[in-house]
Amino acid sequence: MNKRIYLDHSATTYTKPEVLEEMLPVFNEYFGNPSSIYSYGREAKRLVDKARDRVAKALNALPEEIFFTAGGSEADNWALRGVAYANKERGNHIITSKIEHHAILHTCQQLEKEGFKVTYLPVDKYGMVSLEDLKNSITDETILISIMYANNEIGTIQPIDEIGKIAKESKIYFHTDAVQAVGNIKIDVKEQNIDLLSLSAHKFYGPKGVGALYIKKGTRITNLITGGGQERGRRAGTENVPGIVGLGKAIELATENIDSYNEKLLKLRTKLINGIMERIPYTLVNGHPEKRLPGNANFCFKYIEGESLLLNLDMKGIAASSGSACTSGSLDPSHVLLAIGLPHEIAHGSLRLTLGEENTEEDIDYVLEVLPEIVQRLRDMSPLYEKVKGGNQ
Amino acid sequence: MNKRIYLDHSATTYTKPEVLEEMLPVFNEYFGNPSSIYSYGREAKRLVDKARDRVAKALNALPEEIFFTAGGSEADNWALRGVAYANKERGNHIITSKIEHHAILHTCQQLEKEGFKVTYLPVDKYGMVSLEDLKNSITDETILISIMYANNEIGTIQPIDEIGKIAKESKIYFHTDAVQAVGNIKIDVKEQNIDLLSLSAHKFYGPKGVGALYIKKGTRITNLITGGGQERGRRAGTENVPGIVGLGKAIELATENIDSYNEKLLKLRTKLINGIMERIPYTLVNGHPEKRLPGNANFCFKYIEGESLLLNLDMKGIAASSGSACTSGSLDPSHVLLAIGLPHEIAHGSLRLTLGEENTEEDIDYVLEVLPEIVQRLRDMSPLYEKVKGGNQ
Amino acid sequence: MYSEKVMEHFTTPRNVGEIKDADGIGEVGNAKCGDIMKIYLKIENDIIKDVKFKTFGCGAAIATSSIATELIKGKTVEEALKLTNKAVVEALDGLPPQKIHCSVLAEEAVKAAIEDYKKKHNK
Amino acid sequence: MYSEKVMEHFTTPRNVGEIKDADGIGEVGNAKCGDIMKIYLKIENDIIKDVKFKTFGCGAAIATSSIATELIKGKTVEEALKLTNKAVVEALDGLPPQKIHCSVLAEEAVKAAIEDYKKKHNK
Ligand SMILES: Cc1ncc(COP(=O)(O)O)c(C=O)c1O
Ligand SMILES: Cc1ncc(COP(=O)(O)O)c(C=O)c1O
Repeated sequence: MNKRIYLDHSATTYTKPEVLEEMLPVFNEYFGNPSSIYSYGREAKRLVDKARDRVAKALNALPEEIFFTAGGSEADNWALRGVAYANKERGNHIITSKIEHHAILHTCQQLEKEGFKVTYLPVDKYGMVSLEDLKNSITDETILISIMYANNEIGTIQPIDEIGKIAKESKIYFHTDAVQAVGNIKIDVKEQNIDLLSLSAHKFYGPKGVGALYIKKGTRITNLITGGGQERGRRAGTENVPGIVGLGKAIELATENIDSYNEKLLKLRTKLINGIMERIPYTLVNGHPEKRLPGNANFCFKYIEGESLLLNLDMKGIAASSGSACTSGSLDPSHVLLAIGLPHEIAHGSLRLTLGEENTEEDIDYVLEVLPEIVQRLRDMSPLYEKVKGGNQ
Repeated sequence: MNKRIYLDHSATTYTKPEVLEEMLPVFNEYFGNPSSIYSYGREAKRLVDKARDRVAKALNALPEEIFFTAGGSEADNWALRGVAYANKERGNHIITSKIEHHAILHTCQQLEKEGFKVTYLPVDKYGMVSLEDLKNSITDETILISIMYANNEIGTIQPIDEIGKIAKESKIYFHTDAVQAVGNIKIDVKEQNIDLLSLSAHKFYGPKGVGALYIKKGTRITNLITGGGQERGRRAGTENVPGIVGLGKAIELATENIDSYNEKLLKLRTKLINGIMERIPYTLVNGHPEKRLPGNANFCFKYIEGESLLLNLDMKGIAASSGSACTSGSLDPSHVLLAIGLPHEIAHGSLRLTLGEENTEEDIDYVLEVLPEIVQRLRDMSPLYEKVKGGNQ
Repeated sequence: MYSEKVMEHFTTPRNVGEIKDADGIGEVGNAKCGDIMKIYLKIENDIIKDVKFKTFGCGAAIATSSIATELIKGKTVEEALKLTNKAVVEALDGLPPQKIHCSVLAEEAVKAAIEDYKKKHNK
Repeated sequence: MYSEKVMEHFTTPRNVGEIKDADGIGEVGNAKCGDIMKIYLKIENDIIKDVKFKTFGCGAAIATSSIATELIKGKTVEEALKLTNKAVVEALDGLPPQKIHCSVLAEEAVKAAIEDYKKKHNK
């Protein structure tokens, strides 16, 4: 069995050949330190500037508003801590949601320990925050709203335009964790009134270990990593030039091809979701029916548990992920699945399939062939399913 | 003029072909997320673990004591802030030196603003801290000593063994910024009683944007980047797997070849320093005569300024660096050169040449041919030199 | 992450199923935490003649159930009661730390089934 | 980082040197800050017949000195006094922000030399 079908593009993607190609000469030819004034250094600086332009263009930001980081988590930490510390005389209240990535949630919890107050907005069964809730939670002390653009598990896309408006009217900074959105959704930080935005290259066919934080000009924010004067004095550390070059190329490719890419993924996903719902009973689809990432499909198969599902899929060559606790070694399943109101036992049976560039109709056919058997086999082994077969449910 | 001689290995190095070769398949073949349980993920995790073993071996640490970061600056920030915050009930005093890298100095200054007290130990004319000074500055409140292993400008190597002993006896954590030392000097964290150590791959022919912090088991330290459970819950963010693989290979190569590498560099450096001192009058050699990084040579040429020297060298194809203020856009020259007691006007005329792998005797001959002319030309243009020619000095 | 032995028991678990006229049935765990094990025993003359299990849970939960049934099959009730989670872990060539609780569950499931048997048969 | 024009003036600076019997000499800056400019003027009938400079400093310091001497050579003293740092920057096709102070120094050096001339010649 040598088939390998990768259906976990939200976890990470491979680096596209065109991206790697641009990166390669940076490792040993244009390898200079961008801070150096001689030609090796100036070449490297030019490459970093070019990447910055590309990122700015993709977001409709200014190049001087883009700051490279080591990834999405650093960008999220920087946005939250940086704005919180720099604005603490103005207020100590932050609003976020219950379904944020841990890079946001854990950082907010840390800030709470340091004396900040954090409101975690609930979401509806589709994973949507309510604009009413948001407005109601704003106080005189609110300095930052941080709501993710699109959810990494269930794919739900938040009403970013409206949140941006509310934040602007209330004169509150608006950060969005767009790690899952960039490359999949058209973003315009000016139009959408976004003050800060996190992104990470390895989610859109760029390399791992590099990301960026967009910081609107004039935003009050402290530094997270202090030291040398790189990134115009805002983020210390010798620049990851090959990574930055890769990020630049990847974001350019992604935004150029966004429409055709979306169309392709949507078609595959429709086939996948319909096929699964037709073939496998006792199954739920999680997330919003329309407002979701084009490549995201998320299911709960009742009476079985996610990890054993993943292991079986892996043996068939299919790479997927689950919000089950057992994949993470904790006891509670994913906070996202709980936040949309799923009971624990159902949330344990979740499966996330996230499509990408190289997936084909045949891949979907293969999943549709293999998955029902696996689910059935696990259900046959499950004491919970016994009772169902007996008539109830 | 297509000659290119790179003499700035302390700023950054190219990535060795053997290192890049190990990294390449990680971009698009073993590209999985190490947190995933399927085979793509397990492969990636194995690669990260292998790199961790290699780093541990190079330092004589345990693999579980190695935590990957985005570079030296993040490691330095983490060590200082992490230990300071986690131990603040035990005390609020940190000891460091005046010649640390900005990743240490600026972070210490930040901690001072937050209420910590920091002692910046002076150094002698060779750039050495005094063990007496160190002992005398320890108080009941001291929680951390952070002294760099080897200086990035003048190459001076600190008495790390003795500092480790003092720290151990006083039950104070000892961090060393070994960004310039790793790959150039044999390090044994156990033997040397080092509790925390920062390193950065791009200083020893690994890729940029990846480094590590060694944290001795049992050390009390908070996290710097919070979020996902990567690095055993200590450093959030999807692992930079290609970078980590490159770091692992680079550190293995560097430690394997350390003796022959040192010997080679020492020979070249002796030729370089002697040659320059013979040919160029009014010249000082900075740093310690013996206890210095094998590849480091640092000079001050009186009556001229560093940046114009660098630009002239660059035009001759030689890449070098200077501690002159003009390369950094500030007014004061390097804090390191001032700390060893050089007057501003002399410190402005500094030149750092740092040798590496690919340098040859011919490179040195070329520098010895080209540099005296350049220095003379600039001196002839200098109003300070006028006075000297007139007889005085 | 899992040993070959675990994967082997996960992919081809032994003794999956139910015993209609079981002499003892034990069910432990709960769906909320993501694992439930149910063990059925057929016992004759104090000897475990047959054993089956059903498990809802992760790979380790299924593998520990499988190996536990193998370890007690053919044993006397008293011998089976001596089954420890440590023995389960060892028989599987180890488990990742966060999965040790599955081996505890397997031990408890066996004990629960035997207790049920004893209760039903007034032992 | 530097424009071609700056590099051109840096590599082949015009009017480097001293004028032995200068009519005015101006020296500004200080070694501590890393730049000193010294300008020598030869003036006849209020016209700058010759100008030379010596500079200790960075690339921009040398280039601004060079262009400043070019800009005032052949000019009247009054015209030369109107030289601004902005004109220096423009003539060099721009300077990086942290180097603007070099153009200020060049302006000041020219003014200092003219002042010296005026003082010596009682103007
Ligand atoms: C002594 C020292 N510490 C820290 C750093 C920072 O390392 P990095 O630039 O990889 O963040 C450097 C190099 O720039 C250094 O030389
Ligand atoms: C929504 C979201 N935010 C943040 C992150 C963190 O990004 P990284 O792993 O690149 O640090 C991720 C991905 O892991 C994510 O999906």
